[in-house]
Amino acid sequence: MSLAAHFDIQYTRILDDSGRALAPLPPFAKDAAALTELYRWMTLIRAFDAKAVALQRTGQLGTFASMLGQEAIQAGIGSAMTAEDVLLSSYREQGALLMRGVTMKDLFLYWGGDERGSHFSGARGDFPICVTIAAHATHAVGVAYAIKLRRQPRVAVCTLGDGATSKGDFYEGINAAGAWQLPLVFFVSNNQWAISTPRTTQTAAQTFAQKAIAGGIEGLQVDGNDVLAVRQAMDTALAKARGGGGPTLIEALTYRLSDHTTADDASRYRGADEVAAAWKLEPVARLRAFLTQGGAWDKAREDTLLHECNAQVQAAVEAYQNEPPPALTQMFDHLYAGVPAALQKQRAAVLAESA
Amino acid sequence: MSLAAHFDIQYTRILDDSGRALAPLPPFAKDAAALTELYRWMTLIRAFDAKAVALQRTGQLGTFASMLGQEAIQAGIGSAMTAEDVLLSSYREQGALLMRGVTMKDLFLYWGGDERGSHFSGARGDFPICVTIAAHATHAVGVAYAIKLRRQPRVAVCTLGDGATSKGDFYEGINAAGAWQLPLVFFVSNNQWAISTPRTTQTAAQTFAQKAIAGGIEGLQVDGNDVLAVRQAMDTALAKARGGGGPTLIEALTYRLSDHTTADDASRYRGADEVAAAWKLEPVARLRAFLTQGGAWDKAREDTLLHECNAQVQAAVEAYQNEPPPALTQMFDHLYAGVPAALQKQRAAVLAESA
Amino acid sequence: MAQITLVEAVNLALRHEMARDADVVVLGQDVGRDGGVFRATLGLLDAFGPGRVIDTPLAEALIAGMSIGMAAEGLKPVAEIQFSGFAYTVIDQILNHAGRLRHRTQGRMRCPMVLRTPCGAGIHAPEHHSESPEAMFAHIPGIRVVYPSSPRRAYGLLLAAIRDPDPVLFLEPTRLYRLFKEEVTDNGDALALDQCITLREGTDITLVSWGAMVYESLAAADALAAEGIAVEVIDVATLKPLDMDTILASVARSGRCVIVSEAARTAGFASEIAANLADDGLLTLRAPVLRVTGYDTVVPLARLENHYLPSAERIVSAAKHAMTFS
Amino acid sequence: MAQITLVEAVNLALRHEMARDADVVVLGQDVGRDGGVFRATLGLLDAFGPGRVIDTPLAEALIAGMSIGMAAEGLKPVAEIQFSGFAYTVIDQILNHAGRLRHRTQGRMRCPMVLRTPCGAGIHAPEHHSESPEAMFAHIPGIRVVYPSSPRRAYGLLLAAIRDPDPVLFLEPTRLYRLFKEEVTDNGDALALDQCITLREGTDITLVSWGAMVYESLAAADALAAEGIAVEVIDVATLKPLDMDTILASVARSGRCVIVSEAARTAGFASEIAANLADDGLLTLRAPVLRVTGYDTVVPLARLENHYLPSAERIVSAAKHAMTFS
Ligand SMILES: Cc1ncc(C[n+]2csc(CCOP(=O)(O)OP(=O)(O)O)c2C)c(N)n1
Ligand SMILES: Cc1ncc(C[n+]2csc(CCOP(=O)(O)OP(=O)(O)O)c2C)c(N)n1
Ligand SMILES: [Mg+2]
Ligand SMILES: [Mg+2]
Repeated sequence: MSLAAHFDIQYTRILDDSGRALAPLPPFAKDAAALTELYRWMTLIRAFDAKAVALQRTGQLGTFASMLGQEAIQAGIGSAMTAEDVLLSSYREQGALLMRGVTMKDLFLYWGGDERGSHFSGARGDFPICVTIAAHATHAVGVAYAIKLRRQPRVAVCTLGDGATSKGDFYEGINAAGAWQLPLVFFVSNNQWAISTPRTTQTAAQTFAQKAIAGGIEGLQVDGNDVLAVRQAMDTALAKARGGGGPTLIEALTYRLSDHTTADDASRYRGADEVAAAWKLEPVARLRAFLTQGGAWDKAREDTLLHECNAQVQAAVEAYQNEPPPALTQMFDHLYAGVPAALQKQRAAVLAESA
Repeated sequence: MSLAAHFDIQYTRILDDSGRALAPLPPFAKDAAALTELYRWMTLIRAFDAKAVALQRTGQLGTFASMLGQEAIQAGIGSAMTAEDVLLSSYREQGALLMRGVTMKDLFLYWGGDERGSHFSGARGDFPICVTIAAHATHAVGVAYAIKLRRQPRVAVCTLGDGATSKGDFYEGINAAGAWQLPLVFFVSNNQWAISTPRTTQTAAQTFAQKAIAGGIEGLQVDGNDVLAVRQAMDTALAKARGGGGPTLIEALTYRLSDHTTADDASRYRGADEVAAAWKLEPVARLRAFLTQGGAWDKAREDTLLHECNAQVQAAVEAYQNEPPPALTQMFDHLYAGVPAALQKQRAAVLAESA
Repeated sequence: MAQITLVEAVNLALRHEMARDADVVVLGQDVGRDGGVFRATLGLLDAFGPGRVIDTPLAEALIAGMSIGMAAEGLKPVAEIQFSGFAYTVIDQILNHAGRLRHRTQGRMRCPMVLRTPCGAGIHAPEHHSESPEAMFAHIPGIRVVYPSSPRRAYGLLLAAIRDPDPVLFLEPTRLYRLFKEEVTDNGDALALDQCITLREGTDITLVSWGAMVYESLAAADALAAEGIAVEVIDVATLKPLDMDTILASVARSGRCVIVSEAARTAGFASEIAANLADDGLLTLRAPVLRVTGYDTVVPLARLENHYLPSAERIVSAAKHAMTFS
Repeated sequence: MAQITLVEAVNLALRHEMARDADVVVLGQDVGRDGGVFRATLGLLDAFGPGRVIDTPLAEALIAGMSIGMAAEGLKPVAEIQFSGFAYTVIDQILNHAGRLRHRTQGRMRCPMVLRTPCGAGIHAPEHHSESPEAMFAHIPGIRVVYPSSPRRAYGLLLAAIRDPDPVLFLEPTRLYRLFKEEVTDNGDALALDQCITLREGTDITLVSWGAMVYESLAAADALAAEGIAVEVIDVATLKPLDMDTILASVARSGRCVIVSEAARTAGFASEIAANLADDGLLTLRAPVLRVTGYDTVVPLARLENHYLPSAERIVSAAKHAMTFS
């Protein structure tokens, strides 16, 4: 018997549960302005999230998927990527999309049942939210292949949940990314649940990071509630990809504090204790503690920020509500580049029947 | 940074390239009768294989997939499994099927374009050959789940090629097998090629055994041209599975000495040198060398065996050729348990039009 | 005897058959503790345990493929695909394997499995949750395709599906899941799997539909009756194998037929029925065979969904158009 | 100008467009050194290099999915699925993503990709190599489905498909790959992607078909002509969007229509055409619309394949039956 191969999976955190630095900070984390900017985004995302849930509860929005508890992931991804990079996200990384230029109004439109929400005001090269779990892992391979073929200094980032790693598309994606050494970062937000299915039902793998080994690519684990760790991992993976070093899979350990979506009731399948324990580790408070400890934050600044965020969200709600209704022909007009002759009759029928 | 997980992939061989034992033999390998029986099967499989190719070349058989060079895999798998176990194989493990009771006539019928070939004279619980690559990895999960649910001492064995490991189904299968700790052995015959695609195009993974890590299951590598190593790995994996220890993935390193199928011409995409080098490692000669060194084999026995094998193959060819033609209604009569009313008219039409 | 909804009828049939037959197992995403996202499998975990009520990893091809393996081993898997939009990934397994296992092995192996999936639009759901894939499945040899439209029919047809010795795709109209209740007796009586069901008799025109569109067709029939037009309403119920005899006999009487389907029009199942009428029914037709269908577009998100879906009004106007021929 | 086979015409079109447009890339299993198992991509690797002629891992969903990503980035991927039987795993990607990317983003993104796959039976191939999945794809909104039946049409239609700004499924009849040659000028002229092609004129009856069945239909037309029956033969060529106008105009003249398709009958594309005739063409029909199709069974292996496939004889007998009506 001889050793054919050997693998280690490393776990990284920079801040402990109470927001104290565990080791010397990486360079970017010494820039207080940058960190308060991250904090501002995390706070805005949480405000947006709360409002979206409220709109749904009052019948003003359709089903909505909350990001509660996963704000550090949003901020880490959103702040690390350049405008030219391409984000291919699931419904759980709307915060990262916001940071990339998608507007809150866009997202309200989307969850409000209007395709115009995916027209995206900014981040025009990013993919629309992928609802069919893990299908976009293969799209990401195509994007990254195109980038590599054209020798561009860009990277595709594909975000997935823990549940998504059970699907063949995920694996086909990581395997192909490895085979071609593509500029591609897979980011798995392991929030412990896929609707009612706990992570232990998904897989016997001790970590999701080790799934990378099957594709012959690098895999690593970070504390997903520690925005500094997320950001650092993203920075490293993006730089590696941009430099021709190939793909990385990052597993971020976090927790879905909310129901799966507004159509779900998580109390049916998980205990209040578990959720209460998870609240103690949530990322916004942790970064606030760190900033406060370093003197970069205080109650007054917090109050101002909350006020600003709420105003910003409220403005977006109004923009959403003031949006004129969609054209009835929307379903035809952007299906093909032009409306084929065979569809003209149907298009006319929609107009006639709604007249 | 801390270590989250750690993995080793081991490689095992028992005989060296010239058939000499590298270490003390495992118990089963000390039974000369058992080993000559393995050798007999490997020889028969090679004779069957050569005849099938010849039949195809002379228009008496359709496309055929040869096993040339992979006989040790057949014998290792076929001899290790019990009759009650279930084999789910690709087209490349016909030898294992033969050892389990499928007849050469069955296989000739199958490749001759007749569904009756998969009716299987023996091995009645084994799956028909799976042509859609890796789809049977999920069937194997279902079989193994049923076995586990009923607490039976049986194991499902799923054989796949190196190319098959790129497909989502393969991964969904190993992941689920791990999640439920099923009595299931995945056997990857890494013969270095998937049609014209070399293994390096399939994946950046250094080994195929390490794909197991993604499913949280045990993975190991053996010399697939060393029947003793294959047999030992199978024995261990089957015993573990039968004892409730869960699934294993075995990668067997071998080489496809033939064209992909009779429809392929491998000289288009790989060099003669490579093939010539691989011939030096082929499994039949290796086991013969081992047996000869130990005095269990000689030229006379070899001649007798070849004569017997050829006669056996020839008898099967005749049985195949004497098989009455299939019923015209074969396509209807076994589609559903009964022929639905809606299909009766079509069934009658086939008979009428062929009258 | 109780008044129950369609989704409760599905649950009742599952419960009945799991109690009667120890080989029946239920599997899918979130079918266990959660009872399925629509609650179709509610309470089954507690009643039958995690061995037989199986939460799977998030992998539809796996769910379909492992059902095939289970069925081959003698179990009777009833698998749930969470939403119809995620059923396309199982076509490969159903077409290349489930529908072929018996034929491929010339009867040596069998594949008695049921694949359930909620279908259709009209509940303001997110993307991919409003699909009508029935035509694709109805094209597949070796399987059955069943689509109930009321609690009682859901109960009886699901029992039949589970007991059938071959693979059955069982489509459930989400829009009707909780729309109305019906009295369902839990007597274990299965319905026939190869018969259209005539819900209402009438000799002027025949309305043919399935799933949630049966509901719209009945509403249209009421409206038309008010105008003196006698409508026969046929629920296809089992799309494959198709009972054209019932439809042909009805059209032979009425001479007019409107087929209603919410799926995209081109190559939809409405076309199959119309094609049969154009052949075996041609000489009895007094009017063009009209199809009231979804458009050849993606089902729009919630805000335009109702402009896409066939409505009773659209059916009425098609029927009136057919009545102009005589 | 040269006499070439259909598969050579495919190769020629690929080569032409790759030379003309640096954004065109070819990908699939064994498309590189091997030139594809049918040699459709022969020589492209040497001409355009491994960056643009891409051997992929063995994963069809990946091939379809990465094509979508490439197309969104502005490349024009032409992907090959090795055999039609392995195309079912890509339905999810084509339906849920390729056909929806433009609509989902309201025109912000586009998906100009071609998915080529050999189709149809008749070459005594192994299991899963004889499929006719066109109806399933024709049901999908947002895509085009093209199926040439001669070298010249393969060349012109493939150029059009690659240049089209939306996803195109391009089906190639394996049975015709090398059956005959035709003169093809490599002039870069694309054919229209939304027109049926009338191959032969005749006023007694209209034969409608696509792919390899066009060949059988032409043979049937010859045989019928010998008996004095004047047959119009229409090659549908582009199934989606469908040019019903040409078919309706022909049937308006002939009053009779036989549709020929080797796919399984139920919910096949022949039914779509028949359904349109039963609606918009009803008043011009003098005879039932007949469909000569494959049976609702699995395509049998080689020994019974010819009993499954529609033959010129079956078409002739259907046409003669239609002629008994007047
Ligand atoms: C292919 C597919 N199957 C099923 C679903 C239904 N579904 C939506 S979200 C979800 C769970 C996803 O879990 P995970 O990947 O962990 O992401 P999370 O929601 O936790 O962010 C499921 C099963 C889907 N959207 N797509
Ligand atoms: C899903 C699928 N895609 C493509 C094919 C065509 N095909 C047949 S064999 C083969 C290569 C398989 O390679 P590997 O898994 O290494 O097995 P080997 O033939 O070497 O035993 C391919 C691509 C197929 N049968 N199924
Ligand atoms: Mg999750
Ligand atoms: Mg191989």
